[in-house]
Parts: sequence; C-alpha cells; structure tokens
Amino acid sequence: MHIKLNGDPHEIPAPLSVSALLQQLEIDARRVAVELNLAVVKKAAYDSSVINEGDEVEIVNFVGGG
Amino acid sequence: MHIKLNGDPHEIPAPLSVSALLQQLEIDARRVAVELNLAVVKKAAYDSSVINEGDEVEIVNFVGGG
Amino acid sequence: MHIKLNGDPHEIPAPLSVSALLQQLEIDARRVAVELNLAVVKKAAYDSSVINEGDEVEIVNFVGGG
Amino acid sequence: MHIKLNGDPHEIPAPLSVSALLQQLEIDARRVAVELNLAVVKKAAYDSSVINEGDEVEIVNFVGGG
Amino acid sequence: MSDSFVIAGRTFASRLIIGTGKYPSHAIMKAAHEASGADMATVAVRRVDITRQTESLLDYIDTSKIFLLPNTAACYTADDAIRTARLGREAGMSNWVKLEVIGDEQTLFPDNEGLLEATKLLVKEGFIVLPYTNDDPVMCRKLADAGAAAVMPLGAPIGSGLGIQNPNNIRIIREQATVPVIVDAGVGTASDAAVAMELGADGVLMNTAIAGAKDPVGMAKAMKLAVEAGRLAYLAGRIAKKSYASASSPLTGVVGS
Amino acid sequence: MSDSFVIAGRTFASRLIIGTGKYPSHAIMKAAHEASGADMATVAVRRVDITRQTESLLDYIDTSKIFLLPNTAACYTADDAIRTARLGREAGMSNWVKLEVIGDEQTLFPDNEGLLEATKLLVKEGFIVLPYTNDDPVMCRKLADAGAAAVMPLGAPIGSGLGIQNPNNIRIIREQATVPVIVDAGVGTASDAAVAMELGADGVLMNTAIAGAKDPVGMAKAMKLAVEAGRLAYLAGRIAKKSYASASSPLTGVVGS
Amino acid sequence: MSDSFVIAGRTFASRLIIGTGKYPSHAIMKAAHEASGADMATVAVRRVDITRQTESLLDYIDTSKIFLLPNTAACYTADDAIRTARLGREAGMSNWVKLEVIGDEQTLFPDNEGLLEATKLLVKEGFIVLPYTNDDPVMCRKLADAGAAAVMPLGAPIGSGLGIQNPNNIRIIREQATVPVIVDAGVGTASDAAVAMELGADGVLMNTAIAGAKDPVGMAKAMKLAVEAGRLAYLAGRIAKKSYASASSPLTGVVGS
Amino acid sequence: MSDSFVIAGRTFASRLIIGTGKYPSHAIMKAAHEASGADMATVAVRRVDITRQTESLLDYIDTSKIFLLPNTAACYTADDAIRTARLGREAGMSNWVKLEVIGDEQTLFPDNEGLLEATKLLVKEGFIVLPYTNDDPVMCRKLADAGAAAVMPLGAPIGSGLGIQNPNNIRIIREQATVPVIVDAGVGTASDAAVAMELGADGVLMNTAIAGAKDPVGMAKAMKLAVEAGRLAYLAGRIAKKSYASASSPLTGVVGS
Repeated sequence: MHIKLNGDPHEIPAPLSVSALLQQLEIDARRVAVELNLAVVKKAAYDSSVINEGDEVEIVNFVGGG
Repeated sequence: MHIKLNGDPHEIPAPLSVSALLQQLEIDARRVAVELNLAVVKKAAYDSSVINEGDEVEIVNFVGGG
Repeated sequence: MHIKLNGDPHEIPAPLSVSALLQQLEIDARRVAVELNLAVVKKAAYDSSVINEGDEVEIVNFVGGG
Repeated sequence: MHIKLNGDPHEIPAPLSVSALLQQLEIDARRVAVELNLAVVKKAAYDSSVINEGDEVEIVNFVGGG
Repeated sequence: MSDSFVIAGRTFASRLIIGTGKYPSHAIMKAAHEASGADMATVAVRRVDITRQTESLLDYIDTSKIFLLPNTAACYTADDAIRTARLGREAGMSNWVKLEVIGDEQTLFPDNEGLLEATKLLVKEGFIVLPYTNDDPVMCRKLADAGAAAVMPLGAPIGSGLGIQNPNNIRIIREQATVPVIVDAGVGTASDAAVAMELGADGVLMNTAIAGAKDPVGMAKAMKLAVEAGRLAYLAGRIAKKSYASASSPLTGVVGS
Repeated sequence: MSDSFVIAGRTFASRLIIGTGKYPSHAIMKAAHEASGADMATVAVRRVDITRQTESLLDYIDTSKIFLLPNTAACYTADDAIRTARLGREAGMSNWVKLEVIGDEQTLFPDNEGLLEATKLLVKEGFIVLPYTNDDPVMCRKLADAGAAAVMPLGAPIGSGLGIQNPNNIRIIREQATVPVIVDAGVGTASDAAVAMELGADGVLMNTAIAGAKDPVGMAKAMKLAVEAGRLAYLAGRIAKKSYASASSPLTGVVGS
Repeated sequence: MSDSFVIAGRTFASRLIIGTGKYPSHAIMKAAHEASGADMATVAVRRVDITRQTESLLDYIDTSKIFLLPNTAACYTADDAIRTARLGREAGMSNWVKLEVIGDEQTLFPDNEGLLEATKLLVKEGFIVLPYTNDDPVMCRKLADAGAAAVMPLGAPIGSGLGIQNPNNIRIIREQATVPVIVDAGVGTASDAAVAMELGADGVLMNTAIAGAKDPVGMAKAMKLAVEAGRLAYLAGRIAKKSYASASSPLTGVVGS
Repeated sequence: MSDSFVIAGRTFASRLIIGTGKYPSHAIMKAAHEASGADMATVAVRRVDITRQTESLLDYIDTSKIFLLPNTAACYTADDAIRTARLGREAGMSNWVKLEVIGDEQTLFPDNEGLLEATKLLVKEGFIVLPYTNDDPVMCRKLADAGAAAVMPLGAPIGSGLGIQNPNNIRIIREQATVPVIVDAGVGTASDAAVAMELGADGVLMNTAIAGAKDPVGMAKAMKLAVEAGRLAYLAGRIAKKSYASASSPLTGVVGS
C-alpha cells in the first residue's frame, strides 16, 4: 500500500493507525507532531487515526534553529 | 442653492456649469483640476458638467511640496 | 609676619613649624600634603620644617576628580 | 678612484666635477638635485664642485608619490 | 560612456529630483531650481484658496525645462492617494505620480499595505507610479512586480536630514531591483547625496535639504555636484578599505638609506 | 561670493590636491590630473636609477598648470626629512614641502615630535612647510605656532580608504586653526572628500583614492565635484538633524479632509 | 526596583532569548544556554529523519528551565508558516510561536504582507504570536493591532552580525509600540546587544552571534551581561552627548595657580 | 581561564576604573562605587580650603577596597603636573599617578610634548605613571618606551559622552602596545564601554558617564557589567560580519517542501 511520508513514497502492508506507524518507525510519539493529509493529528487521536492508501503523512520534531 | 465647495458650504444662485463656477470664482481653469461628487471632471467637460443642489465640488491646484 | 598660603597672603605671629601651622588651621595632617617654597615637605619633617617671613606654603588634599 | 654614489660603491678614473659626473651618467642636470657629502650642491656650483676619493654623492629626482 | 537616467522610457538629464516646498520665497525656489540642474520636480495637490487669489507656484517653474511630478503627500489611505493622483493627473496633464500613502504622523513612514494596493490600481489606470516606500528590499520587489516604474526607498525620515540610515539596505535594494531606485527623503547635506549614489542609487529626491538650508541656492548647486560625484565614484569603482596604511610613495630609494 | 584658497600667499584654483604615485601608467595619471582640475600635486624625492634611463615623471606633469609639492615620504627622522626637503627644493626650484616624519610602518602615522622639530628648522631655512600630522588640535596649533603654512591632519591611515574616522576632531581643528586645514590621507571615495569639506576643511589631499580606483580618470572627476560640493554645502549651511520627520508638503488643504 | 519582562502574561527572568541552531555540538549548546541565563529558546520544526535515529535536541534542553519557542523559519508563504506553527504547537504542547514568513532568500527579510495575514489567523486560533519583522514602526503597529503578543524587528540580516543598522528606527518602534519590542537578528557581539537594550528594546533574540563565536560559552556569558548592562543603562539615563570636553576634576584650587 | 588585570605588578579585580568627581553627593558616589565593583579610583589634588572645614572626600572611599590614583588634572605644563604628582604622592602615600598635561581648554586634549617630558622625569623619580594621551599609536609607543606603566588613550573628549570616536586607532594601539591600554574619557553609556573592551582595551576609566547619569548607582552597575561583557566578547571571538543573511535554522526538512 502506497503512502507519502515526509514527502517521499513509503510502503505499508495495510491500513494502520498513526500510533502503529510511529511504533514501526521506532519514533517516540511524545516528541513529534503528526500531520495526516494536511491536518494535525492530536496525540490523543493517534490510535484512532488510520492511514490509508494514498494518504500524505508528515512527522516532524524540533531541531536546532534561531 | 447649497453646494459643498472644497469641504465648506457654498451658495450658488442656480445650477451652473463647472466653467461658470470657475469664472465666478475668477479661477484660471487651465491650472486647476475639478472633482464633482468624487469624480474628476475632464477639462473638456467643464461646460457640460452642471453643478446642482447638494453637489460636492473640489477645486485643486499645485502647491509647493516634496 | 607675612607668608603666602595657598596663593593668598597670610599672617603668622612668628616663625612656626609646619605641624604648628596645620594645628593652628585645624587641618588633619594625615590627609594633606604640604609644599614649602616649591619643595614637598615629608610628613616626618613637619615638626622640623620652619616657616619664615615671605615663605610660600601650599597645603593640598584629595578632592573629587576624574 | 672609489666614491659612494646613491649608497653604492662607484668607480671614477679621477677627480671630476658634478657636471662631469652627470654627463658621464647621461643624467639631465636640470631635473635632478645633487648632494655631496651631505650638503646640497646648487646647480650653479656643478662645474666648480669636485668629487674626490671617498666622497659620498647622492643624485635624486622626482618620482610619483602622495 | 553615456550614462542616461531613464524612467518609464523618459530620459532625464539630472539624477537629482527636487521639491517645491518650504522655500523662503518663490523667487529663491526658482533660483535654487536653476542651480540644481534638475529636470524633474515634485509638487503637491491642494485645494485652491477661493477666498483670495494667490500667485501660482507654476509662475515660478519653467515647465519647458522641469517635468512636474505630482505627489500624494499627506494621504493616509489608498483611496485618498488614488483620488489625489487622479486630480494631479488632470491638473498636470501628465500621468506620473509620486505615490505616498503615509502610515504614521511622527515618522511619515509609508503604509506599505495601502501603498501596494494603490500602486496596483493606479498602474491599471495607466499611471506611471513612483512609490515612496521604506528601505525594504522585499517591499521594493513587490512594488516593482506591481508595475511601479521606479521604487523610492527612504534614506531617513522626511525632513530629518539624518542621511542614509541603513546603507546596506539601499545597496541590496539596488542589487535586486529591476527598476530604477531613487533614494527619497533623509538627505541632509551634500555628502549624504553622494553616499546614496555611491550605493548604486539611480537618483536622489530631496526637498528640505535644499529649501531649508541657510542658502538654498548654494545648497542646490552643492547637491547637483554631489549627485554627479557620487554617480561617477560608483561607476569608477572605489578602492577597497584597509585596516592599516598602504604607502603612496615608494619605500625604496630614500636618500641616506 | 569669491571663495579663494590661499596658502602662504599663493592662491589655488582647486581645493583638491592630488598625488602622483601608484597610477597604472603615466598616461593615465596625466589624464586623471586633468580630470581632477587640481593645480597642486605632491611628488616624492628619490635616488636616480643610474643603471638605466627611465622616462621622467615630469614629462607627464604640465608644471605650467600644476604646482609641485615635494614630500618627505618614508623619512623616519627629522634629519632625513630635512635632508630630503633640501634636495626637493633644489630639484624643484621651489621652497614648498609636504613634510612627513613617519613614526610607524604599519599605520604610517606621523612622529609628531620629529615633525615639530623639523618644521621649526625648515621654517627658519625659509621653507613653506605643510606638515602631515594626525587629527590632534593641540599638535595642529603647535605646528601653526611653529610657522607651518597649513596643517594637514590625516582622516585615516594613508591608503586605507577608510574615510574620515574622527569628524569631530577635524571640525575642532578647523574651528581652532589659524592656518588652512587640509585633510591629508584616508579618503576612499567621493563622499569622504565631501564630508571633509563639510567639516570645514580648506582642502583635501589624496593619492590612492584616485590612483587606485578601477577608473582613475572617472574617480578624479568625481573627487573634483565632491570637493566642490562639500565646500558649497559647508558655506550654504546645512539643515539641522531631527530625530523625527518634518513634512515637506502642506498638511492642510488635502482633498476629502 | 523590579523590572520584569512579561510577554502575554508570562514573566521571563532574562531579557535575552537564545537560539538552538548552528552550535558545534549539542553539549556546547547546553553549556552556552546555561551561561546565557536565558529562559526562552527558539527551535525549528522539521521532518523527522526516518532513515536513522538521531539524538533529540530536547535531550540537551532543560525544558523545566527553558521555555521553548517554535519558529516557522524557512517558510515563504503564510500557509506554510501557519501549517508549521500548528505542528509546532502539537509537538511542543505550547501555543507560542516565533512567526517567520520570509520574503527573500538573500536577506531573509520578512514578507510583511504574508506575516500580517498569518498573524491575524494564528491569533484567531489562540496562538501567542511573536512575529519577526523589519524595523518599520508602521508594520510593528499593525502587527500589534492584529494581536501580536510582541514585535520582533530585525537589527540587521539574520546571521550577518552587522549590529543594529538603524538605531533611530528601533528607538521609535519602542516609543510607539504597545507591546514588548524584541530586537531579533543582526547582533554580532556584546556591545550590539547593549545598544539594542539602550534604545529601549525589551529583549534581544540571537542565535548565530553565540553559536558561531569561537567560544560560544564565553560569548553566551558576554551576551547575558551585555543585555543586563544595556537595560540598566537605559533605565539609569545616560548623560547627554557634548561636542566638546567638560572637565571631571575641579578647575580651581590647582597648586601654583 | 584566569584573566587578571595587572598594572606595574599590581593585580586589580576590575577592569573598570572610576572617578570621584561631579557626583550629586558623596553618599551617592559611595553607593555608585560599590555598585561598580571597581577597585581603583582617580582623585584630584587641590588646595585645602582653610577658611572652613569641609568633610573629606576620603570619608566616603573605603581605601581598603579601592586603590587611589591621584591625577594631575587641570595642569597645563609639565612642571605643574610634576609638582602636583609629587604632592599627590605625599598625600596618598602611593607613587602612582594618572598623569595629565592638558594642551587645550576646549577639548582638554593632552599636550603630548609636555606629557612625554613629565613621564620621563616622574619615571626617574620612581613614579608609576599612567599617562592620559590621545588615540595615537606612535605617542603611546613613546610613552611606553619612556617607562609608562600603562597608556590611557582617550576615546572622545573628557565628559563628552560621545563614545569611542576612532575604534580603528584603539584597536591598533592595543595590537602594538607593550603595556596595558586603558581607554580614558569619552564613554557615555554602557555599550561604549563594551566597545572599548571588544577592541582589546585592558581597562576603561570613566567619571562623568557614571556621576552624571540620572541614576549614578544604576549606571555604575551597568558599566560594571558592560566592561565584563566586552572583555568576555573580546576573548570569546566574535563572528565575522556578513553583508547578507545566513540562516540560523535548517533550510531543508520543511513540511510541504
């Protein structure tokens, strides 16, 4: 199943929740923010938000800046 | 007949053209611009443009500026 | 007996030591410096240094400065 | 015969006048100034001023400067 | 090398643009204008005084030599500026305008929002728009994109005489701009005008620096020369700055050395 | 108003004094000199190269128009400067000298002790002495008291092109001086020369700023105009600086108001 | 006298706001942060690198002491800035944002049009918006009117280290502003930060000046002291500038006089 | 890193040297001294007023903490300065002197000729001489060669508050000097003191900037911090200046890019 992750094509076996994706990617959910199809996903909704074919996902965190 | 001339109340006996008003005021038509009810009056239309009761007239010219 | 004290004429009854002059003027010897006829008088020499007719005496101290 | 010319050793066959030296060096006398043993030689004295063994001669002119 | 100054296809002989306000007298203004060598002058558009005949400013400007540039000074909204621009065009029989939309009474700095809006509309109406703005390369680019025939960043507040407060910005505006850059406002004395030109400005517009000088005619002449000097220096390519000295006379061949 | 520039009784047409060093070629120097309008130029005194005939600098200077001012550049003692001055007088058939006694190789700043000593002696010998010094009002006064015909404070290190580093000092030197004040060294571009003149300087002396420019002839012309502009501005009386704006167009009579 | 620094009801102990970018290492950043005494730091919002685990910036910031201010750096449209601000809020669990809408790659100057638009929208969404803008009093007023919690005019281009290019503008912005004024960008060394505060700025934000110094920790300490020094000097009321000297020691009572 | 400030073998805790003149009151002076953290203070030597007992300045200076540096202010000849220095030594029981030989009443600039002469003689007499001079690297070198324990170039006229007028000269003096360099006079506010230290000065001496401030105690504290900040910045190594921006946040990884 094709999705777009941080601007690049990404494969996932089947629809899965944001939580599952983060787990798969070994990303600590507490330190990132997730956008699904241009809408921010609240942390509380990580389990219930499902990523489907063709979805666009952005996962960001804080980096050094001025 | 009441009109508003350059922001102040002004009396004219009867409706009259822009040309006539300028003549009355002894203003050289070549060196001014006239606005009748917010619309610029072209010099060519001074004779045909008639000022009526309640009209707002602005007569401007060039002064020193930077 | 005339002397010059800090640029002004000054009267003293008779020749006297620097110590005596300071005492007379109620000036704390520890906080001033004294010049007798253009030569600095060391504190140790206040008793032995005698001021005579026509001598020029300067008594200075520290004041605010930059 | 050894002389010092502009700081460097220089050979001349025999005592000669400043005029002769300049001529020998093909230098236009009008555009230079000459110093013989630290004293400026006036142009009028070029013929009469003789350079002898061990003399120090400086010949200068104008160059670009600020 | 020909070094012509062209705005909207019109060539000007002088890179100095002058004002017509605040002179001790019309006669002194006329003399100062002549001394300045300028061939473009700004004028304001104001209501005629109908209570008494006053002598006309235009009696003292040789419009065969000096091109009039009506301004929209003292307009605080795009609408007032547009309205004034239209009247100026009718009065002046020319479609050029020095567009001012003022945003603050104390600094007379522009309201760039209103300025950009008015620029777009007046360009549509066929005006040649020269907007007075601040020294912001981004806003200057937007004004040029909106069709401004030139951009006129300020060097310092109008009439302040402080000189070019931010040379780096003027330099960058010139490097980036696709239209002529005219430094407008802030010049106090001749060297300020020269600095503006050395930064690459295509022209300088000033009023108070000349009109308010003790001797306006003398200062007008000074500004003429300063603008030319600054332009020539810009084209000639100045020496680099060094932190230490560099001898101008030879170090060798000194007597007795 | 006549505004003549007089040093030691000699009147000069131009307040710009130029150098003759570091030009790309003698031909370019000659053209730059003409463009500058200057009628006084500095020259250095150096040993003739006896190994080969070199074309003479003087072939490229019209001494009927340009007065030569020999300098004592690269002299680090009063004695060397005096000796060089005497040779310069003999070579130039003139008793004027730009007196330099250098105190430091890195800055080429003057050794004022040696300078004052040399000034006194050369004045006694009948020289017209123009000493190059730093921007110190006290030293300038001492040099004038010693008989200097003018004082030449530096604006910045020779050849640095940094411009007038301490305008306040130059202004004060001019206010206090009893002889002409010529800003010597430090000018980098036209506006620097204008600034010097606006501070009240009677003249400006420069070499590298012109000779080292990409286009020396263009820069020479720029400097000519800048010096004139600065002088005129000084005489015309500039406007005062304000921290805020002051409108140049009327605030009343705006349409719709 | 208490002199607290409050933005949107939140009190900060330090008027120095620091960045987290461009440090030689996270460890040096942490040490510099401690030396700076700052209790607010900007951070950027960027995509996680999913190809490899990198250590988190947050491991090196004690968020119990330092309040995080997410920025929208590198956003060139209001939309991108808004989107980034929303993600930053979610990641940071805070509704503060240093709002940047960049208008030019070379200067990184703001696009004030987009900035104002984004400010209005984010304020509606409940954000505490601190917009990075240029030194324009008019734009600063509009941003405050739009609900910005503070305005952050630039002193010079980001990372340029040029110092406050237009002190007069910063002073006027402070005089007119109804919200805190934070000078953001342009500081190169300690005295620049002191100057900003002496002009009345309520705070200074800097990143490169500290992170790019040879010794970031030493410079952080210097900046801490400079900001405090500048603030104290502003409150203490400096002496007026004089063109001449004014003796600090008595003129009378000198011996031998 | 230890960064001690040593003059003639004596170590001072603070690089700020303060004055004792022109304070609103002795009590305010005492409080300002404490706030400044300085451990050296200048005092003037003047005739005792024999007509009435005045409270002594020394009652307000804790000489166990603050080292007294008698000056020779208002002396216009080497002789007067020498005579005053000898009296100061006797009154203060110390052989240190801030040597002033003034050359001009309007600027209070030094008479370097007399200053050098007095320095040589007082050094022979065993004085620790700290001469107040102008910002001339050559004169500073001569004073050091004559045995001065430090050189004290002025930043601007005494009491003028103009700040460092010629930073390039101060920088060069520091680069060349073999003794401590103390910028004396001209500081107006905290950033001026920081600038002096950033140029490499070993210390700063000021009187009017603190004594004449609206709140001398607050300004004393500001100066303490500014001198420390400037010193730290000098040691930390500032970033280079750039003409354009340099992003402090990453340019990649922006969402939606």
